[in-house]
Amino acid sequence: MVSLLKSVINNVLRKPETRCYPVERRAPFAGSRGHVEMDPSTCTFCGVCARKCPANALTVSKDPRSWTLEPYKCIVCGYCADICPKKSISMNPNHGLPGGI
Amino acid sequence: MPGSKSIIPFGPQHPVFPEPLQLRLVLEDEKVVEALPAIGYVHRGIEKLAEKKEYTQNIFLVERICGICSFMHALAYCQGIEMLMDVTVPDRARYLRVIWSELHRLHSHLLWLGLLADSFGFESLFMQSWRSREAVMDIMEATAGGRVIISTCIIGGVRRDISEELMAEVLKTVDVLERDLEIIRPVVFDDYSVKQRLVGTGRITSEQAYDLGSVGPVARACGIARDFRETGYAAYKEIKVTPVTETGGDAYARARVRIREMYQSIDIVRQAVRDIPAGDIAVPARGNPEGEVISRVEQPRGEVIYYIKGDGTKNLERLRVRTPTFANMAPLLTMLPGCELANVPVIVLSIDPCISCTER
Amino acid sequence: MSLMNTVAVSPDRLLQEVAGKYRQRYRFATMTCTDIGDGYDILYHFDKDYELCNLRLYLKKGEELPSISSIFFAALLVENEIKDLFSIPIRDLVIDYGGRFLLTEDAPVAPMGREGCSRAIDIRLQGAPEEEDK
Amino acid sequence: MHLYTFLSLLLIFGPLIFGLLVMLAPGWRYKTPVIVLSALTIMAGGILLALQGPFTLSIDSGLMKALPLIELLILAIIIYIGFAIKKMLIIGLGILQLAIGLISDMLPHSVQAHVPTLKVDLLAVIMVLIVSVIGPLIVMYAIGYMKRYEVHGPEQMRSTGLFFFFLIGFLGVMNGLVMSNDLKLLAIFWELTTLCSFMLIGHDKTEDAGESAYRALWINSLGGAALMLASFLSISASGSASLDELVAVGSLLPLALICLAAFTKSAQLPFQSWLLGAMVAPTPVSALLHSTTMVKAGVYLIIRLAPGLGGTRMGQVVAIAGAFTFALASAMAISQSNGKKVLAYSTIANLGLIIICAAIHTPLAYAAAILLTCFHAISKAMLFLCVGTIEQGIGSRDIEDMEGLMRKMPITTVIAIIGMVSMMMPPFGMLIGKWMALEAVIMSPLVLFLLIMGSALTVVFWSKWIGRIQTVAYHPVYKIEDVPFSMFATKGVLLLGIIAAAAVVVPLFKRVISPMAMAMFSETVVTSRSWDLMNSASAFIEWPLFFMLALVVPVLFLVVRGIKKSHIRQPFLCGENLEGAKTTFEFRTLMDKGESARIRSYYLNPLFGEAHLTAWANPIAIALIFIMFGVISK
Amino acid sequence: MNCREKSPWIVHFNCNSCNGCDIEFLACLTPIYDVERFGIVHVGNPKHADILVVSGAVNHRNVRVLKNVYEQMPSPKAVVALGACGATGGIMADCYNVLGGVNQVIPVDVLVPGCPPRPEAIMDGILQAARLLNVHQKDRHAGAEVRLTLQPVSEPEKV
Amino acid sequence: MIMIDPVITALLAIFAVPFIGAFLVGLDRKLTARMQSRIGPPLLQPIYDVIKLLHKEPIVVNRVQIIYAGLHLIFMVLCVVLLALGQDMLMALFILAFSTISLILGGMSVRSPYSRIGSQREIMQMLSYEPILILMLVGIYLINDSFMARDILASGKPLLLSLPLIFPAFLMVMAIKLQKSPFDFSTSHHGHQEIIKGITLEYSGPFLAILEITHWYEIFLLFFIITMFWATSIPVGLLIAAVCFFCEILLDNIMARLTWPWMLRFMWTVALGLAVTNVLWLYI
Ligand code: SF4
Ligand code: SF4
Ligand code: SF4
Ligand code: SF4
Ligand code: SF4
Ligand code: SF4
Ligand code: SF4
Ligand code: SF4
Repeated sequence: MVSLLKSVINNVLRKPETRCYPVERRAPFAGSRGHVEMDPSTCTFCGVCARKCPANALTVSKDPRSWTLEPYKCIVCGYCADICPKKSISMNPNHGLPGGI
Repeated sequence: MPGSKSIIPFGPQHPVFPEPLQLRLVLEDEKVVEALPAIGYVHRGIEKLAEKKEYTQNIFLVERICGICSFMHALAYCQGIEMLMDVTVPDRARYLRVIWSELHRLHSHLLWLGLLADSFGFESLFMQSWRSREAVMDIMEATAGGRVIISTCIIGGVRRDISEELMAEVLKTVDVLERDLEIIRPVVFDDYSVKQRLVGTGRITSEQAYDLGSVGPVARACGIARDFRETGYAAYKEIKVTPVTETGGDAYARARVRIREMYQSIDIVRQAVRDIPAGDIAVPARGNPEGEVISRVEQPRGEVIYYIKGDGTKNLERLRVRTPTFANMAPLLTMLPGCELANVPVIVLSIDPCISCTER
Repeated sequence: MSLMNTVAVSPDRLLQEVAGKYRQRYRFATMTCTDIGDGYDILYHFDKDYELCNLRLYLKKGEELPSISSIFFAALLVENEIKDLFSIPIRDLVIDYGGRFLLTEDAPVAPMGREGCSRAIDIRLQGAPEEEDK
Repeated sequence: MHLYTFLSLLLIFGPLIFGLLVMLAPGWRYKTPVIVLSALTIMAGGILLALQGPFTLSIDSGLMKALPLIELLILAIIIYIGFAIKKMLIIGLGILQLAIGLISDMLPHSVQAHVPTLKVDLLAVIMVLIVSVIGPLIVMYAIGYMKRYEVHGPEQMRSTGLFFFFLIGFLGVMNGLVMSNDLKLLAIFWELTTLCSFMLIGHDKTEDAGESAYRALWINSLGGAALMLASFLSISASGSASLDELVAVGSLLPLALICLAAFTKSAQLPFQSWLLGAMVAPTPVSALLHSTTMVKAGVYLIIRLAPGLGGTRMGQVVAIAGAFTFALASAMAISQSNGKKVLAYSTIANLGLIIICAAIHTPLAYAAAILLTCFHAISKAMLFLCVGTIEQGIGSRDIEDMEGLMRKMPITTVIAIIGMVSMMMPPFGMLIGKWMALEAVIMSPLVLFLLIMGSALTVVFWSKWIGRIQTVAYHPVYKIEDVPFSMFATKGVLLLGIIAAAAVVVPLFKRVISPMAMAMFSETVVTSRSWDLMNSASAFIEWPLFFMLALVVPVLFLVVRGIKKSHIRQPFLCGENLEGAKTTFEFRTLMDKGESARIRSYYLNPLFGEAHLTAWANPIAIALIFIMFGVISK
Repeated sequence: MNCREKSPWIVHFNCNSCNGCDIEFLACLTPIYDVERFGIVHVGNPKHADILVVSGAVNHRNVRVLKNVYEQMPSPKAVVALGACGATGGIMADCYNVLGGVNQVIPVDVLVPGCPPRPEAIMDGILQAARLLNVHQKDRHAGAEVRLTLQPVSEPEKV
Repeated sequence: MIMIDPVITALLAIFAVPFIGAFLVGLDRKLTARMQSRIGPPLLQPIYDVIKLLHKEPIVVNRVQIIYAGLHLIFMVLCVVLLALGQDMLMALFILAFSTISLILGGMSVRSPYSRIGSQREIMQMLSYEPILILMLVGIYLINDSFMARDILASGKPLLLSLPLIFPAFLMVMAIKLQKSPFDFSTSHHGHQEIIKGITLEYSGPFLAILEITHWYEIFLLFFIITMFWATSIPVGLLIAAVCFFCEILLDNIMARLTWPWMLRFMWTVALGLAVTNVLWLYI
C-alpha cells in the first residue's frame, strides 16, 4: 500500500543526492555546448556564421572588422561552429553566466 | 438565475500547469459541469517563421516547438526533408536516432510522472522521478552536448557519434534507470493513495478515444494499439516495437502505459546499442527540397505529423505541424465535465499536455 | 513529389465526403491550409491503420468554408486555428472562438496569409510614477 | 388589586385590547403612535412584573367556570376554519379536542383552593421578560416593514390592521401561556397561539401561505389534542388540573403527551415542516414565532415539566429526540441557500438543544436550558429582523444573492454578522450555553455524540453565511442604507441587548440562574460533581483573557487604518484580471471576453440535501416518539 | 542577517517558452540541485513571491498576464528572465506573435543565457536576483508602479 | 509548569512557544528534504521567511482580511495560554475552533475564487475533525472527571493507556491540522494543487507572516496535546510526540493528497469510529 516507504527511509539514512552547486562544481561534459567562443586570430570575417546563425545572434562585418555575438540571443546550437570554414568558432563546455541589464 | 453556478478561471498562471492554459470552469459545489479551454498564451507563429528561415536552419527552429521532445521534432522534420530530397540515411545514424529518441521518451515520461505526482500533491514521487530523470539528462549531455535541446539530428544523418565508452555509459544509465523504475513502478501501480486519485479519473471509452482522434498513450490506454514506431521508420525497422496497451481508459491506465513504455524504451536502447552497425553518421544532402510530403514520428505523447511543402528554394513554402497534444485536446474536453475540481489537474496532466507545441 | 492518396473535393461536396470517411472508420488527423495567392489550398488528413488519406479542397478567397466539426468533433480546434491564422470564415463550428483562439485582439490579423501580417503592434514600457490611482 | 394582579392582567389582556385599537386606528398616521405606545406599555409591564418578582395568583372559581365556554368557542372557530378551508383533518382534530374537552369537563373537580391559577415563578418571569421585551420590539419593527410590504406586496396582503391585531395579541396569549398553572387555562392559551400563528402565517393569502398556514394548524392541533388528553388524564387521575401537581405526581403518560405537544409546537423532528412553511409569512411574523412566542411555548413547557422527566427513562428518550433534532436540523441547514430557511433550521436545532438540557435535568443542564432560551430569543429575533431588512433591500432572501451586501447595506450587514457570531462564538451566551450543555450531557453517550456532531455542523452554515455577506470589494463605495427608523432602531436595541447579555452573563448566571437551579434541586440529593461543574462554569476564569482580546482588536483596527490605497491590489485570478475593470473579480476568458469569477458556497446537496435527509430522519424521529411512549409501559 | 536574501520565494510564469527553460527551472527544485538549500520556495502565486522567474518571450496574449502577475507581487521584487527567449526572443524573435524579451514589459533584473540554460545557470541567476532584492528595497518599495500601454505602430515589420 | 506564577507561564507561552514552533517547522522542512534525498533549507529557515515577510510591502485585497488574520493569531495564542495555564480544555478547543473560523472568514472576505474554495474546504476539514477533538476531551473527562488541563498533568496514569483508540484518531486530526498528505486541502502548504495556496492565497507580506506565526503556535499546541497523552513522565511524552511527528512527516512523504470528500468519509467512519468505540468503552 505505501510503496514509497522503503525508499523514503533509505533516503533519510543515506547521504542526500544533492550536489552543492556553487560550492561543489561538477566538471562539464566534454563536448557539451556551454557557450560560443571565437578565436579572432584565425577568423577571416567572412560572415558565413552570421548568415547561417538561426537566431541571428551574430553580426560580422569586414570593414571595420568586427565579430559580435549577442549572448542573450544565442541559442547555443553550435551551428556556427559547424559551419565556420576556418573552424574559428568553438563551443566552450562551461555555461554562460547570467547578467543584469 | 445569475450566481447559481460557480465560474472560475483555471490558469493561465497556475502552478499545477507548467504551461499557460486557461480552463474556464463552471462548477457546482466542486463538481465541474463545463470546461472550456482558452489558449493562445504560447502561440508564437513558428510555422510562419519556418517559411522565412532556410530549411537547414529550421531544424533548430522545430526543435524549439517543444523542448521536451525536441529531438523527435527534428527527426520528423529531417525525415520529411530527406524524403523530399531522396536522401538515404546511413544505418549507424538511424540507430543513433533511435537511441536519442528513446532517451527522450524516457526523460519525457519521467518528467510527466513528476508533474502528475505534483498535481495530486505527492511531492516525494515528483522528487523521485525527477531525480531518476537526471541520469537521462546527464547521458544526453554527455552524448549530445545538450541536456534538453540536443540538436543532433541533421538532414542526412546526425551531427555526432556516440563513442564506444559512451555507449557503455548509455547502457549503465539505462541499468540505473531500470533499478529506479523498480521503485517508481509499484508506487504508481499499487499505492492506495495514488490509485484513489487515478483509477476512474478522466475515463473515456475506447470508442470515444477512437472517434475523437486521440493518439499516443491516451489512445493506447483505451486499448487502441497504435504506435507509429510499428511502421518502422529510422531503425524501428530492425527493432520491432509492439504497442503497449491497457484497457482502463482512465488516468490510471495512461499512467500504466507510460510506465510500461519506459521499460520498453530501456529495452530498445539496449537493443540499439547492441546492434548498432559501424559506419558513417551522415551523408551530405545537396540541393533544395521540392514537393510536398507528410512525415510522421511517434513522440512520447503520440504521433506528430509534419506536412512539408518545398518549392525548390532554400525556403519552404509551408511547414505544418500537427502535434500529439493537439490531437488529444478533443478527448480532454470530453473527460473534464463531471469530474471533481481536485481532479482537473490530474486529468489534464494525464494526457501529458504540451501546450507549446499545440500552439506553436 | 506529391502526396499519396489525395482526392480533390469541392466545397459543396465536402461534408458528404467527410461523412463518408467517418463511416469508413477513418479518424480525423488534421487539416493543413496554405495560402496560394488567389485562394487557399486546404488539405484534410484522415488516418486509418497508419494510412493517411487526404482530401484536397481549393477555396477561393472570401468564400466561406463549412465546418466539419459536427462530424469530427476533433476538427474544431484546427478549424478555429485556421479561422484565426488565415481569417477564413468558417461556418457552423460547434464551438466558435470567433477568431480569438490563438490570437488576441492586439495580435496581427491573418498572419499566415501571403502578405504576412497586416498589423503590428509595438509594446512600450513607461515607468510612470504613482499618479491617478482609482 | 395588587400591582402584580394588575400587571398580569395587563400583560395578558392588554395586548388583545391594544391590538384591537391598532386594528381600528385608520391609516398609518394613527396606527403608528398606537403601536408604539402599546409596545412600550407591554414592555414596561413586563419589566415591572419582573421587578416584582415571583408570585402566584388564584382566580376565583366563578371566573374559572367560564373556561369551558371559552374553550368551546375556540374549538368551534377551529372547526369552522376546517370547514372554511375544506380540510377534514382540521375538522377531525377539532372535534377530537372538543370531545376530550367535554368529557374532562364532566369529571368531578376536586376543590383546588390552594392551587393557584397563575403561577409566576422565576422561570415564568424570564419567559415573560422575553415575550414582553423582545416581542414589542418586533412589533415596532413591523411598522416600517409592513409599510413597505404593503407597497410592494400584492393586493390581497393589505389587511395590515388584522395583521397587527394578531401580532400584538400573540404577545398577550403567550404571556398567559407562561403564567398559567391551570392545565385548562394552559390548553386555552395553547389553542390561541395555534390560532394566532395560523392567521399570521396565512396573512399573504397566497396559495403557498394558505398551504403553510393549514400545515401549521393541523400539526399544532395535533399537539393541542395531545395536551387536552394529557390534562384529561391528569385531572382524572389526581383530580387536580394544576401543572405543579402534574409534575409532582410525575405520572408519565400525561407527561409524555405534553412532551408530544411541545414537540409539535417547537417544531421538533418530525414536525418541523410547519415551521419551515411558516417562512412564507412576513418576516416580523417569523421573528415572533421563532424567538419569543410559539416555538418557545413548547420548550417552556418541557423546562417546566423537567422535574418530572429528570432521571426517568422517558426523560432520556426525550433528550435523545432533542439531540436527534439538533444534529439533523443542523445538517439540513447546510443544504439551504434560503436565508430564512437556514434560520428556521437553526431555530429547530437550538430548540432541540434546549430540550436536551431540560430533559437531562441536572442543575447545570437546567441552567443551560434557561440561558439558551434567553440568548436564542435575542439573537434569533435580531437575525430575523436583519434578514427582513436585507430581503426588502435586495429583493431576495437567497444567501448567494447577499454577495456584496457589505457595500449595499453596511450597517445591517454588520449587525447581522454580530448576530450570527453571537450564535456560535465567544464571548456570547449561546456558546456558553452550548458549553454547559456539553458538560451536562457527558454521561449520556448517545446524546453527547449527537450534540457534538450537531455543534460541528452548526459552525458550517453560520460561517458560510457570514463569509458570504461580509465580502467587501476592492475600494468599496458604501451606500447609505435607506431603512425606516423603526426597523433600524429595533435592531439597534436588540444588538445592544446581545452585547449587554454577553457582558452580564456572569452576574446573570450567578444571581438568577444559579439560585433558580439551586431552588429547583434543593430537595434532591445533589451529587458533588455537578456542583463542582457549576462552580467551574460560573467562575469563568477565561474572562480576563477575553478582556485581552478586546484590547487587541483596536490595535488591529489601527493596523487596518495604516493600509494605504496603493497597497490594495487585485485578487489573484491566475493573472487574467481584466484591466480597468470596475469590479476586481472579472477575468478574461474565451475570446478575450470579461467574465466575473464567482464561487458559490457549498451546499453539499448529495450529503445534506433536505429531501433525502428528511426521508430517513422523520421515520427515526417518529420511532423515537413511539419509544417515548413505549418506555412508559416498562 | 539578511533575511531577504535567505528566503527568496519564487513564482514562475511561462510566457512563451518551448518548455525547455521550464523544465530546467523545475529541475532546480529537484534533489540534485535542490534550491531549497537557499530558502528558495516555488510558491506558485505572485502574492507570496519575491522573485518572478519568466521563461520564454512575450506574446500578445500573455503580455497582460505577465503584467498582472508582476503587479500583484509585493515589493521588493526582482525578475529573472530565462533563456534566449526571455532575454530577447531568441530564435523566436521574428515570429509574428512575439513581442520580444520580457524586459519589453516589465523591468528585468537578471538575464540567464542559454537555450535552455542549465539548472546551474538558472541557480546563478536566481541567487543573483536574491541579492538584488535588497537593492530594490529602496527603488521600488515607494510604490512606483510600472504601467504599460500598448501602442499600435504603423509600419508592419514583423514576419 | 503549573507551579510557576501564572503570569510568567502565560508570558512564556506567548513568547517562547513560537520559537519552539518555528524550530519544529524547520525540522519538518529539513526532514522532508532528507526524505526526498535533498539537503533542504537551514533549520532556522522559517524564521528567515517570517522576518522577510514582515519587511515586505503589506498588500491586501481589502482591509477586512487583516482583522481576521489578527483574530486568527490572537485566538490561537489564547488557546495556547489557556492550556499552558492548565485551564479548561473544552474552552481551549472552542477557542481553537474560533481561530480556525477567523481564518475561514478571512479567506472568504475577499472575492477571490481560490481563497474561497480554500475556505469552504477548511470548513469541511473542521467538520471532519472537530467531533473527534471533542470526543477526545470527553474521553479525558471520563477518566479524570475534569476538563482541566492541569488535572490531566496531575493525574497519576498516562492517558494513552485509557485512550488507545482515540490516540490514532487524534493523529489523523493532527495530519489535517499540519496540512499533511493525504489531507492538505485548504492551503496546499506542501506542494501545488488545484487551488494554489487556497485560503492563504490573498494574504501576503506581514499578514502571511501572521498566519505563519500562528501555524507555529498551532504546531506547538498539537505537540503539547500529544505529550499530554503521557503526561506522567514528560520525557516519555516528548518522545512519543517526537515519534508521532516523525510519522506524520513520513506519511506526508509516502502518500498522495486525496480529496476532501474522501477525508469526510474517512474521518467520519474510521477516525470517528475509533473515537466513539474508545469513549463507549470508557463508559462501560
Ligand atoms: S555546501 Fe553550501 S550549498 Fe551545500 S549544503 Fe552546505 S551551505 Fe548549502
Ligand atoms: S564563419 Fe568563421 S571565419 Fe567566418 S566570420 Fe564566422 S567565425 Fe569568422
Ligand atoms: S550557437 Fe547557434 S545561435 Fe549561437 S551564435 Fe552560433 S549559430 Fe548562432
Ligand atoms: S561567456 Fe558570453 S560573452 Fe563570454 S564568450 Fe561566451 S557567449 Fe561570449
Ligand atoms: S507533445 Fe509537443 S510540446 Fe509536448 S513534448 Fe512533444 S512536441 Fe513537445
Ligand atoms: S532588514 Fe533585511 S536583513 Fe534585516 S531583518 Fe529585515 S530583511 Fe533581514
Ligand atoms: S530559450 Fe530556448 S529553451 Fe528556453 S524557451 Fe526559448 S527556445 Fe525554449
Ligand atoms: S505545514 Fe507547517 S510544518 Fe509543514 S512545511 Fe508548512 S509550515 Fe512547515
